[in-house]
Amino acid sequence: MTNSIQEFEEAEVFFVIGSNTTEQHPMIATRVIEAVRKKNAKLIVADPREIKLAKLATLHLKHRIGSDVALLNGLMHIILEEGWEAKDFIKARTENFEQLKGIVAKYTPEKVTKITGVDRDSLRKAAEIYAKAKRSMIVYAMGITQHIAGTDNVKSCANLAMLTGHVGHPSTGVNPLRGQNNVQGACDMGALPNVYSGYQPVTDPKAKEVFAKEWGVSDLNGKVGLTLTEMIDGAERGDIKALYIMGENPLVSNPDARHVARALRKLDLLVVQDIFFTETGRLAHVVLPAASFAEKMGTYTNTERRVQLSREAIPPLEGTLPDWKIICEVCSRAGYPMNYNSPIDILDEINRVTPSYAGITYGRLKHSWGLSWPCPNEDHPGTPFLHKDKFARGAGAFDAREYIPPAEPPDEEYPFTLITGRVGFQFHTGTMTRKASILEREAPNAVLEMNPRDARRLKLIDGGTVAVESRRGEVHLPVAVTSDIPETVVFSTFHYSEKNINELTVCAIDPVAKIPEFTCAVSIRRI
Amino acid sequence: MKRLKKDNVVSFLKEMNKKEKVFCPQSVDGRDLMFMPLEEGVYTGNIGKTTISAKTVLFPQTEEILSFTEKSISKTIDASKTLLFGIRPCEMKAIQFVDQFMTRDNFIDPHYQSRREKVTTIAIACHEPPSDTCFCVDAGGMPYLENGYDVQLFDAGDYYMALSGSEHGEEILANKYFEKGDEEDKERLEEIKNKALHSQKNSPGMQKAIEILRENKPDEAFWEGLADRCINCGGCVYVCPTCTCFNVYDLPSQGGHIRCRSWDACVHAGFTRETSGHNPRPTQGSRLARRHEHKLKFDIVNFKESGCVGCGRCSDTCPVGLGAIEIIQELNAL
Amino acid sequence: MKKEAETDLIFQPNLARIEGILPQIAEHRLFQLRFVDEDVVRAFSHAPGQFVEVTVLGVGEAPISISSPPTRPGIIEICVRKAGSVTNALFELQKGDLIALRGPFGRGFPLDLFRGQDLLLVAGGLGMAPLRSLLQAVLDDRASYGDLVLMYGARNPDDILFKYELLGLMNRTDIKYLLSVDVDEEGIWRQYIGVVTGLFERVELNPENTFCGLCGPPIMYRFVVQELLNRDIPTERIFVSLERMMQCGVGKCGHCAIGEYYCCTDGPVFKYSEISHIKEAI
Amino acid sequence: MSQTLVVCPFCGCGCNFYLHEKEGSAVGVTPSREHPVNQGSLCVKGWRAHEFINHPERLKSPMIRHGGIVRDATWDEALDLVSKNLINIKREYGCDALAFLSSAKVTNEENYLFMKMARAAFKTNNVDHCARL
Repeated sequence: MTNSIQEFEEAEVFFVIGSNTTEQHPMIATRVIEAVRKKNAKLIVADPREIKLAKLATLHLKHRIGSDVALLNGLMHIILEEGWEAKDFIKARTENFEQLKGIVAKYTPEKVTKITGVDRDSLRKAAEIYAKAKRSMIVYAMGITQHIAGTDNVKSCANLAMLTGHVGHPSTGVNPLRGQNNVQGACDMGALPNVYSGYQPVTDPKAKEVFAKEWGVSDLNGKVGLTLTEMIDGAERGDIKALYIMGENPLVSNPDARHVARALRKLDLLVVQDIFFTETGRLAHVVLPAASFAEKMGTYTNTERRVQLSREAIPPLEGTLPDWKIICEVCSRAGYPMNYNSPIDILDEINRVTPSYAGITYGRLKHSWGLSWPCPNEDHPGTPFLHKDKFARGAGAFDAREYIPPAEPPDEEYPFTLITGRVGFQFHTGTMTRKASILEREAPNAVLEMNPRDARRLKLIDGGTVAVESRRGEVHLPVAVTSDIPETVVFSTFHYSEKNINELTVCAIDPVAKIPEFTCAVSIRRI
Repeated sequence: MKRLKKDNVVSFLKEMNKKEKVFCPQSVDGRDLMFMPLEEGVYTGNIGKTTISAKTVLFPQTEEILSFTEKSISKTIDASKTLLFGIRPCEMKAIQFVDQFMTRDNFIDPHYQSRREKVTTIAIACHEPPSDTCFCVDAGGMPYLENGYDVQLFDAGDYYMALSGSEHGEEILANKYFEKGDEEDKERLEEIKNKALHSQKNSPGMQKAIEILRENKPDEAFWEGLADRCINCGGCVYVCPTCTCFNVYDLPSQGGHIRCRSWDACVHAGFTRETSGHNPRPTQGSRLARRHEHKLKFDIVNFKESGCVGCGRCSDTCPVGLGAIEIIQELNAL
Repeated sequence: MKKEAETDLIFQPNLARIEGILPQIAEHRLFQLRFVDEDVVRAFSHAPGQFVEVTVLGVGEAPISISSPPTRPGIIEICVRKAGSVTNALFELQKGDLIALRGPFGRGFPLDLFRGQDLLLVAGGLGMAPLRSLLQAVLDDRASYGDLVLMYGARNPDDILFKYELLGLMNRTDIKYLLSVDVDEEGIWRQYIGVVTGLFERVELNPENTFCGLCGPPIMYRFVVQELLNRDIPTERIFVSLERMMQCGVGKCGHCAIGEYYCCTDGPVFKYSEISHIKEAI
Repeated sequence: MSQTLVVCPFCGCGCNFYLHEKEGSAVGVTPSREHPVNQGSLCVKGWRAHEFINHPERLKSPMIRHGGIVRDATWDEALDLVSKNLINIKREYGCDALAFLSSAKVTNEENYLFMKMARAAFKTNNVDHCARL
């Protein structure tokens, strides 16, 4: 996120796109809800579904699945036509404006309405509300990124914010909501194929030198590694022989689960380190029992880049070890000794080699509610919002994109578009929340949400079971009939391994971010 | 009437802690106040208002109630002598309310009761409202207690004035840390009480809200409109000192299995959903209505008093303004 | 605080043995249970309409109404539909297996009040399970009651609970047994087809001395109660049994609360006059 | 009984709560009132975050699979097997035949160490996590 959660309270306009915030980030949604209620903030929700937040929205744009770029370009088209853009900001802080103008010019309201299904009036209203307010904030989540055009979507959000000058100030910005409690931290720490901690490229000789010195090795690999989806493909091809998985359950969370299972079975060595015996763990050659979050100390970085300390509340369950200890053991046994007495030692090392985390020390975290990076030294107060005076790269470069249709549009054989997501009661693949009595009671099984008109056409009643079939698999689910979802679109969740919706989803990935699309075409028949 | 010097509170509690487990409002790290065992936290003298009420001591978030082996079933009772120090009058009133509920119709909740019987209470009257959301006076209560306590303390600056409310309270006041007061203490007490009674600014209008509910004024649309912003967290129920709904579930355990119960919340759909899938309370609005009608309508039918003691915790914890105060205000606006 | 506890073991079940399992219609079975401890057997007495909390060891607990009458003590019969985790587990068990029971709980039908009066029993679907207890209690002491009518509406001819047992009532003169099915796809049904309220044309009810006992789905209550009110039956003479998601059975857990009542202790059998003002009751 | 301030294990909001411990088990939560994100509130998941921690299905022993059979193993046995196999595969097929999938649910320190393991101990940049899912 470019801005902090607290800044939501002062925003005048929220543009929420591709985020079912109430269910996925409840404590952020409440800021939006309260700003709308108490301070008359305006809320624009762009989502094909009637999500809970839409009930409170000033304007709900039900744009078609995957038409985000067209929608955003369309808004920018209107803004430019009306002269609502932030001329001074564009001049002082950005570059490549002509490129944006060139592309956006093509996205006339007529064209955009045709692609998105959103009428001209609503487009205009949305553009006006967003552009004209002093503090407008874009909020998005996986509904934006999980597309083959994910990067295009993200760029377009940034374009819109820069065009209107809604970035670099408090209570504005582009705010992607991170789905898991330490996605941000995992990225910051370099659990990515191309960067060390603090986004220092593995291809940069200087960075390599810093880490080689700190780690006492001379031969660090300078070639960018594989992303998760590429690892799975590599395993299936036989290029990847060993996969060591810590605390993830890709068999349920990855698209095209059968493909994942085939790939994992081909490995010579699959190590799964987790707190429960997950579906992925069942395929492993070695399963290592880890301690849970409550049984260890360490830091987590939330979606607003706030690095916080979590403490050991109970001793590790007998027979388990914290993940960091297990890693130390494996490395030491493999001839690379790792000796840390506690996570504090590791954080010290992170402070030394990660400029953005240099000032985020254990001593400071212990007595605070965390620090937001960048925090380059121990005297630095942290950075609640980014891009204050300039963007990371200097001037903010517009990078307008063209709309491309989804990877797998519905057709005669598979006439429905399946989208996947979460419900508020369950988390990710359910390994944790499904063990909680109330949460499992509230949402015990996957259902397929369907528009009443579709249900009537297929002669389905609420609760009746259907076979949902895609080009990759078939899953049987009960139908939940609801007008919250548009016609020809169906929705389900990926929390339930026994009804693994990801057996259906498609593994088409965004060429840059390598994020899979998940959305796919399905057919539905009554059984 | 006796006196307890504030400087002596910790020593007194430490001495009591040798005989019974002392719980009082403390913080782990100088931050949030919680009822916790004396040895676990830091007693700062700030009694304040704890995030969750003292009900956690009598009715824990999760507890084992039965254990099953192949051939036998036994009740798990986990109760020891406990001193609740620093309990606020509204919470004391809540405990009295819950006492009635837990023993009604001669069905006595054995787990609650076994703890309750072993609890001694030292209440601290509020000389000023511990928080902006306090509205006990509006809720028909008072910032001090007339009865139902063992000892009640009144803040008189650098000491507390102490009244006993039971035989056991008398015994406690015989402790060496309680000193004799002077002649003027009685007057001072009345002064404190009077000041306390008038220092509470928050008065959302509960009696009128009760009337409005009795007249069935709010319709479905009223509740559904409010419920549009409910995030279904259950927090209002969990922090409420008189909410006692629970969920029962069985878990495997060494050599058999155990039956546990844990706090449950009527704002959840699954709370009333039947096995068939039918739900008599199908909408978020109907559940929100239930939560508040229970306190302000049905409890009055059953117990002649509302189940809301005006502690304001639900308004503190609700992130979208659906606590008792806001609901009462909304009802008043009808 | 009250000390004279009826029992301080309200959550603690007693072991019971499955003495017999009688298959019923699809997904329904009648379980015959007997407490292991004979003292408990002797101490157990219930009213029709009351329920027991059934524990399948290692799985959990579910409330199930008693289908046997108080006039036949010793064996407790429960008619179970396979639906949730507990009932699913119960269906896995065999004769001779141990389960655990608590109860009886709740307020049943007031037999004392019914004595000497005409009775109309109306059952819908699985509602026949608790009503069978009342029916048998009355039949076992037939002379104590006035005219007796049983109306039973099932979805289709295959959905009639206790079908053969009830068939015996057809030939009796001391009970009028009227049966209806909603649909008859196979065209084999000789009796009434339609909703159960259609059967009312075939009976005369005396509003002065008739008590009515209803057990079935909420939708049935709505129509049957209306029918009874049309025939001037006073609301305090209409008894309905309310199904709710009960857990503890003793008015503590809160799941079955409606209005000011707890169905598990104040009900499940209510006078209609008691609940007519509660919007979520029926 | 004790109370410890922890970060919620679920979504990216980063709420803090006090986890209650009793006899070594997690038994409840209290939201932190002063925390700038959650301010005394929690969502439905946060309020139940104590329940999975001591769940009977938690893994309590390393396990090794031979063919279709999974058996419990000692830590030494499992760790040796992992490190030995990683080394052998690296030797036979090269560093980039290894891949490491980290977690968005573990700490920064653990993520850092995990990528250090991949890069320093096994000399591959094939390290990623589930951010994209």
